Amino acid sequence: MKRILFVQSKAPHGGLQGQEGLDAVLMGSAFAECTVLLLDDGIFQVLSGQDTGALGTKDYAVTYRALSDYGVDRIYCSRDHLEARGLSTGDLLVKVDPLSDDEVKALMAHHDVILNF
Amino acid sequence: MKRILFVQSKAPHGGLQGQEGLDAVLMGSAFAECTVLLLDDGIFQVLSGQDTGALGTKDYAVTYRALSDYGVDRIYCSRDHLEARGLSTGDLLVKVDPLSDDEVKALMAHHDVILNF
Amino acid sequence: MILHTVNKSPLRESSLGSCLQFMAQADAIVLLEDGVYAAIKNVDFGLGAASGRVYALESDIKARGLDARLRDDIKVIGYEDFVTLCTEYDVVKSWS
Amino acid sequence: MILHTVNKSPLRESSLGSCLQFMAQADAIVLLEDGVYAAIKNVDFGLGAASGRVYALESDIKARGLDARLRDDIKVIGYEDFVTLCTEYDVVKSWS
Amino acid sequence: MRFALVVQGAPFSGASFSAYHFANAVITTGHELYRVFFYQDGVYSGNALSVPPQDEWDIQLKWEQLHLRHDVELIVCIASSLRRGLLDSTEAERYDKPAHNLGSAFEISGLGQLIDASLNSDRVITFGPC
Amino acid sequence: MRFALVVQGAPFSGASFSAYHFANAVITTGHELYRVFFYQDGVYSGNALSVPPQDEWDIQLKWEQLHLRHDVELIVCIASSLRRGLLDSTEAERYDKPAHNLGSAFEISGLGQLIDASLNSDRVITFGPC
Repeated sequence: MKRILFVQSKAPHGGLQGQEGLDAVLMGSAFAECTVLLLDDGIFQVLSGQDTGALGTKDYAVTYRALSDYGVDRIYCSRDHLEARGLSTGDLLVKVDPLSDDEVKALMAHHDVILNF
Repeated sequence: MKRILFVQSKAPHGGLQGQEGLDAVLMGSAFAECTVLLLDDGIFQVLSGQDTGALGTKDYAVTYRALSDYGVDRIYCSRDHLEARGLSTGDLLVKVDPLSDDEVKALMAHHDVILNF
Repeated sequence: MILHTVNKSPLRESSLGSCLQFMAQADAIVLLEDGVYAAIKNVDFGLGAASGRVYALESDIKARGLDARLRDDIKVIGYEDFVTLCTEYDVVKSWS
Repeated sequence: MILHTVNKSPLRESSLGSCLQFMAQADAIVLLEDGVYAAIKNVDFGLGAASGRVYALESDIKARGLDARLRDDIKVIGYEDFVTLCTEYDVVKSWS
Repeated sequence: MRFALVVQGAPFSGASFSAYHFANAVITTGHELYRVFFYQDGVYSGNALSVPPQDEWDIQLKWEQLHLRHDVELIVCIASSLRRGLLDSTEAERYDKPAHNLGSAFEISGLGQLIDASLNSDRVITFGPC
Repeated sequence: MRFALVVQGAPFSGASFSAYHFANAVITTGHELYRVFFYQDGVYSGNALSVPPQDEWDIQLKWEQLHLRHDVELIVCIASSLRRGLLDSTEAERYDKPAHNLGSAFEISGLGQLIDASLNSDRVITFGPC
C-alpha cells in the first residue's frame, strides 16, 4: 500500500489551499495510507476557536476532527514552527504530534508521494 | 495636478503584477504627475540582461526605458533593498535613484495617491 | 500622514517588514486578512515600534480564532471604523 | 533521497527557509520560477549548506537576467535534466 | 468623502471579500463610493459562471447585489480580463470566442478608469494581490 | 518511468508554464506522462476564452496542442473548477449557466484522479500555487 504524505503549509481563509488540501486528504484516505504534516502557517489551520460567520469563508477546520474516522490517525507538525507562532498543542482543536526537524526529515523520507498545499 | 506614486514590489515573470503595474504608470503619465518607486523584489524588474525567449513571458522591462518619453523621469528605489540583493545601480537597465529609508518615507508622504503592484 | 494596510502573514511574507521599515512616526497600520497573524501575543513581529497605532479587522481575527490570543496593544475594529480611519489619514498605502 | 523544488523568491517568502530546514544530507534542490533569485551571488540565502546539490532552471535564470550573476556552485540545467534528476531521487517535494 | 477601491486579488485570496465588506461600510457610513476597479487577478470576481458550494459566499453575486442596490460602478480592466478569459458579449464577438462569462453588473473598460478614479476620489484603497 | 504532474498555480504565476515545459521534456526524454491534474487556481489554465496579447504565450492553447500531439490526459478538478467558474457543457447545464468556457482538451473529473495518479505513477511533481 503506497504511503502519501499531505503537507499543509498555508494559513486558512486567506486562500483555499488549506481547504482544498484537506479535501485531497479525505479522498486519499480511501485508497492509500495517508499522513498529514502541518508546516509553517499550515499550523494555523487547526487553531481552536475559528469563527468565519462574519467573513463568508467556510469553517472547514472542524473537518480535521473527522480525519480519524477516515483512517487518518496521524497528524504531525513541526515543533519549531509551532513555537515560532507562540503556540502549544493545547491551542489546537485536534491531537497533533510535534516533531523535531530530524523527525520531519525522516517522516518525509518514509513516504512514496508528497502532495503539497 | 495630483501626484500619483506607483510602487512596484514584485519580481518579474513569476506573475504579471510588475507588467500590469507598468501599464498603469504609462496610462497615468498622460493625466497626472507620476513617480515610480521600486521596493523589495520590484527592483529585479529593472535588472539588465533579461531574456524571456525560452520562457514565453513578455520582455517588458525595456518599457522602463520609455518612461522618460512619457514624462515620467523619476524612478526611485530603496537603497537598503538594492544592497540586500547584492546589486548596485550599475546592474540596472535604466537610471534609478537609490533612497534612504527616511527619503522613502518623505517620498510617500509627498504624494496624493499611492498605487501598489 | 499615511494609513498602511498589510494583508500577508508576517512569518510567510516580507510585507509587514517593509511596511514597518518605511512607516513614519505619525502613521498607523491596519492588519487585515492574513495580516492579522502579526497581532498574535507572545511573538515579536516588530509591532512594538508602532504600539498604539496598530488596528486589526475583527472579522479576520475571529475567522482565524485569534480573538483570545492578541497582544493587548492591538485595537480591534470593524469595517466602518476602517472607513473612518481612512478619512483621518491623507493617503492609504497597501503592503501585499 | 528527496529532490526539493522551490519556486518562491527567498527575500519575499519563507519557502526556501523551510526547505533548507528540512532537507537531509543526501537531498538536492531545484530552483525554478522566482526561486532562482536564491542563486544570486554576493548574498547568502543559506544555500552554502547544500553546496554542490543546488540546481537552477536555465529558462528562469535567463528570463530574470541572472545568468552572469550566479554563485559559482549552482548547476544550471534544462527541463530534460530536471526530468532525469526526478528519476534519480525517490520522491519530489515542492516548496511554494 | 469620495472613495475608490482597487481589487487586485483573486476571489478566494480574501481581497474581493475585504473590498466587498469595505464597500458596504463606505455606503452605510454615508460616504460616496465613486468606483470599484478590478485589476489583475481581481477581474476573476466578475465571472458569472462560478458555482460556489452552498455554505460559501458567491462573491460575484454579492457584488452584483451591491451594484443593483446602490448603483455602484464595477469596472474590470480590459487588458487583465482578456488575458484571463473574462469576456462580455462584445469582446467575445471581437475575438470570435464561442461564449462570454462576465456578470452583467460588471463593465469592461480601460486603465484610464483607474487613473480617473485616482484623480477624482479623495481616497483610493487597494485590496492587494496574493 | 511514469510521471504525473499537479498544477496548482494560476496561468500567469509561472506554474502552468513550468509544468508545460516539464511535460514536453518528459515526452522528449522517452518517459511516460500518465496525467496532468489541474487543481486549485491551476484550473484557470483550461479557460478557452482567454485572449493573450500576440507577444505572449496562450498557455491554454499550448496544453491543447500537447494533448492533441501526444494524447496527454488533462484533468481539471471539478470542485476547484466549479468554484472558479470553469465549466464544460454538462456542468453549465446542471447549474443552468448560460455558457461554458472549458477548453475541449480538458476533462472535468474528481479528486480521485489525483489520488489515482499518485498511486499509479513513479513520480508526482507539483507546480506550486502562489
